Amino acid sequence: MAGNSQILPRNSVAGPALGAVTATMCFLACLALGAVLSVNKAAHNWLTQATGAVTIQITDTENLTARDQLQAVERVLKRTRGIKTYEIIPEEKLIGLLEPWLGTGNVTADLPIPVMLDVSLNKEQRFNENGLRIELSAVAPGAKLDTHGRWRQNLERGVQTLRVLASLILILVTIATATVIIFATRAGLGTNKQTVEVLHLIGARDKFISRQFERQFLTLSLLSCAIGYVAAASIFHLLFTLMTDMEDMQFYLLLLSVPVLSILMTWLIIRNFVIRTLAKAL
Amino acid sequence: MAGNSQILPRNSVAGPALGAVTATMCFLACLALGAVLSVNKAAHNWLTQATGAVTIQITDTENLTARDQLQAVERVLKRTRGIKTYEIIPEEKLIGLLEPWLGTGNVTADLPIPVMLDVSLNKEQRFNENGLRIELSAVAPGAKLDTHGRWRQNLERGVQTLRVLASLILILVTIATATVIIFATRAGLGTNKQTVEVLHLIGARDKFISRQFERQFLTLSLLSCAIGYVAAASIFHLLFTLMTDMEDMQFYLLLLSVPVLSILMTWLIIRNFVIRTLAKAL
Amino acid sequence: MIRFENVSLRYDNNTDVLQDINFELKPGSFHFLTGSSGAGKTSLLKLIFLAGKPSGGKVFLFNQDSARLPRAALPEIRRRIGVVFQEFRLLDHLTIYENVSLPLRVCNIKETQYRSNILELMNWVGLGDRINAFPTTLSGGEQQRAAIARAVVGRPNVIIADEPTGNVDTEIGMRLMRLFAELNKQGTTILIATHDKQLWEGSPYPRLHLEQGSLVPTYGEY
Amino acid sequence: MIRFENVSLRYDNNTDVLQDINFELKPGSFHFLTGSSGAGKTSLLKLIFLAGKPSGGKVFLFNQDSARLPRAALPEIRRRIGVVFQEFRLLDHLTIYENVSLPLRVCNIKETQYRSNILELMNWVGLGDRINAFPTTLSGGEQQRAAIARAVVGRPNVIIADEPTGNVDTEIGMRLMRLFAELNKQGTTILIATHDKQLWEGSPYPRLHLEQGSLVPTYGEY
Ligand SMILES: Nc1ncnc2c1ncn2[C@@H]1O[C@H](COP(=O)(O)OP(=O)(O)OP(=O)(O)O)[C@@H](O)[C@H]1O
Ligand SMILES: Nc1ncnc2c1ncn2[C@@H]1O[C@H](COP(=O)(O)OP(=O)(O)OP(=O)(O)O)[C@@H](O)[C@H]1O
Ligand SMILES: [Mg+2]
Ligand SMILES: [Mg+2]
Repeated sequence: MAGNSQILPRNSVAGPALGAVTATMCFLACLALGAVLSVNKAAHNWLTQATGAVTIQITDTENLTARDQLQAVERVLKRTRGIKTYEIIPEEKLIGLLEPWLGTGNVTADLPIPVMLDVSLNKEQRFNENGLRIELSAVAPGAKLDTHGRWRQNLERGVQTLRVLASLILILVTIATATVIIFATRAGLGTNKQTVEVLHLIGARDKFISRQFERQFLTLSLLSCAIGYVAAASIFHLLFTLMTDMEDMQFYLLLLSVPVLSILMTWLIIRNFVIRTLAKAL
Repeated sequence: MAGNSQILPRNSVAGPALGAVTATMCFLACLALGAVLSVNKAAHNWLTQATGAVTIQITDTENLTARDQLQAVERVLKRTRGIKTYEIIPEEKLIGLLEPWLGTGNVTADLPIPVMLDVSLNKEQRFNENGLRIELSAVAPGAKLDTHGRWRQNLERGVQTLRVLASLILILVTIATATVIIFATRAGLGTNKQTVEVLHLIGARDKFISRQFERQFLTLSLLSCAIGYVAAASIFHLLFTLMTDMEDMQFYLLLLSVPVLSILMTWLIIRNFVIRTLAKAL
Repeated sequence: MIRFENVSLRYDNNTDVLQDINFELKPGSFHFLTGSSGAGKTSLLKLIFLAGKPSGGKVFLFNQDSARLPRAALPEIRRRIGVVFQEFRLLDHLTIYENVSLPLRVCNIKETQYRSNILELMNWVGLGDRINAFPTTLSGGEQQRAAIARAVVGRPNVIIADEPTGNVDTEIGMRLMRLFAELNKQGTTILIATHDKQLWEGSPYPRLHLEQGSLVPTYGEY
Repeated sequence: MIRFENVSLRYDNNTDVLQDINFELKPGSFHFLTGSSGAGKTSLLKLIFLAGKPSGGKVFLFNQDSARLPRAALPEIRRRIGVVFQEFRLLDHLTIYENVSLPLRVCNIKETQYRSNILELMNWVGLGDRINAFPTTLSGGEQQRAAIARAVVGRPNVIIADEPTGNVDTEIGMRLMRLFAELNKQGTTILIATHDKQLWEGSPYPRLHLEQGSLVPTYGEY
């Protein structure tokens, strides 16, 4: 019974204030990491589509019709590394694309519709864009390669900015949390200075005293990190449901690294700090 | 000299731990508010452009050429509320827009190029999109109004989502901060229980004691909120410089509301809590 | 000045610590309060310096019923009562000088007005060379003397001392008693709780004796 | 068992609190340590229970030089020395029972092994009915007795008591002295610092007397 009670006053080291901080910080860190993870994934999807959406447009030239150049282009495409497959876009689809510009029914048979090829790339192999462009212009002067390069660059830069920003937030939150924990531990040691002194004088070992500190912290830290994690996971779940984005287990597992690392970090800081302070005591 | 020293032990109420929390929370709140403010502004810019970019496209019908319908359309536009000005897009510019599809030099005089009007809206007046659409179809069956409505809706929804998310973060940060402050104050009162009791017994008034608490907090709170604000402002300054966005004084003034409100909130919480606790003491 | 009428006291449902206490301290009087350990001396004193309320009966301080004082009136009353606590209750984070001057600071008195008085008082209790030390670096007896200095510095009408000589030797004890006697001559009402026979034996002052929570008559008047 | 060789002590650049102290406590001996307030009694005891190191000379505890003990060896030594602190040093957030059992808990002894011992001891010091009370609700004398119980509960080889009867009346004081005498008979070495003449006058035990930081000879042996 009484013999198992805590030796340090309740909440004197890891009180509700530290708990609230830990929970909030864990929550924010989860949000930041989650944001990076989902944007990374979304960007990956877009980039895949964009990279897959390489198109070649062949128009008539003075000497050659589009149809004439098509065979040469197909030969080049077949021997180019990094191209998985290609497909000629049917004429009706092209006309559909032009109609908003020309008005329905205005596209007639005598309008010089270009030939369009939709090229899928093979992700595993490097695709040499400039090489293909040069080869194409050699065999088919009316062929034009469009890789949406500028758009992709913009997107990649945006994602990169977001990644940097989120990392910044993660780092800041980590530093702030570590600071708070160190100060809280120091405050806890200060508050319990008399108690620690008495414990030393009646023959307690440093390890025994340190365990009292760690014990009080661990309960609290587990609880508050769990709260922070669950809060963040709920928000992501809500967002994913609203945006009908793909939601997967892996995401939540990766997110779990935040509370796990937080607890580990807090524990190491406290243990280290307490042991070092005790070694300087009576 | 000694007579002006603090009566409560240094850092026993508002220690560095509370300072670090306040600074971090202020920083995060500034980030959240700043994000909403800048996205709001950016979205406003885009929406203004998008709303200004109303276009009307007139194509030939079986009975009427585009040119024939133009006059009727112009009459309608002139008497429609909310339209500031309109402009007929020159044919060369239209051909430039079509060339990627048809190949250079393929657009010939006999191709039925539609007539395009670029309409600017008057922000101050309400513009009735559907009304104009109906009127136009009555006088010019080949006219088509394009307001980029879907795109605008998407943008508006995106901005709305971000606004909700940022408000959520603001609310959470505020709640977390308030919790931390309340617990910290309670801890501070607990730590100083003996001191407060002695002060009461030698005849100190509640107000005198409360002032000791407030004094200790105010110094710390001012400092840490300033740190949080400056950190956030620096980040925004950096971002604005990188993105060559318009940076203005007003933004930073609005952001200033975060530290000001934080300090006010903390002060009210502490004062209230301390006075109420003291009233229950000896 | 201070009057107890049928006062009783019990802590959370235990037996009565004090029962049916009646006495009066006239202005300018000097009393001892005696009784064995746990008899209720400190408990009785607490009722006087407003650290507790009686469970029954009435305590009159300066002719006011202590149970009916509004909270805002307590500081004024307490400033008129100087207390030497049994466990001293010095603030460990303040120097001895700051501790002793505290009763004046809470009245918002300027330091220039009291500094020399305090230095003089500190010399009187034999701490003149330790004014800037912190309580934890003082010997037990030195702490006790600092506590006495704090109790008397505000020139209160009443001084309540709980075991004020428990940690000093006979010689210093006598010196402190002379301080109390001197203050009493100047009109201060004094009540000293002690278990030290030497202190009251042979002194001219009356004695209140507690036994099992009740006042029992001692030889002489009370 | 405990030997001081030319020991001196000074706190931060002040004059020496202790000078050239030489004495030995043989196993099973019983000594008083006397001296006026501020003479250095507590300072001397602190050197024994390892709350301080001498500025000069050597302190031998169980034949080991205290200055050369590695940090890891301190707990073992301290467990062999029971201390009654002048200011008690009970932990306010633990009950009296928990406070008294603390020296056993830090040795990782199971509660079942000591519970009945503690209850018996508490009855001995007259606190049998208050074991679940917190220190702040005890009278001064009761706290002092709890502090004594905590010092003796681990059956240490040496007991150091600083003013152990300063807050109790003569009757309880004598009872506590009988407890110390009883422990001494069972072989415990005892050293009691006090300014209370009654305690050592007429007792058979030798006395170490401190005056201005030096041991001065008393009548009889020391
Ligand atoms: N806050 C409290 N709660 C419960 N019991 C208490 C409280 N304060 C004191 N007591 C009990 O009341 C009794 C009287 O205590 P009090 O402190 O008045 O004694 P005392 O005469 O001052 O003794 P001493 O000379 O030892 O200081 C004691 O048994 C004590 O344990
Ligand atoms: N940590 C310290 N720092 C500086 N001076 C100290 C410290 N501890 C004690 N002193 C001084 O050393 C002297 C001796 O103190 P000590 O506590 O040993 O006296 P004591 O004999 O126990 O007196 P008492 O009977 O009053 O308890 C005192 O003048 C005290 O002010
Ligand atoms: Mg008492
Ligand atoms: Mg001492």
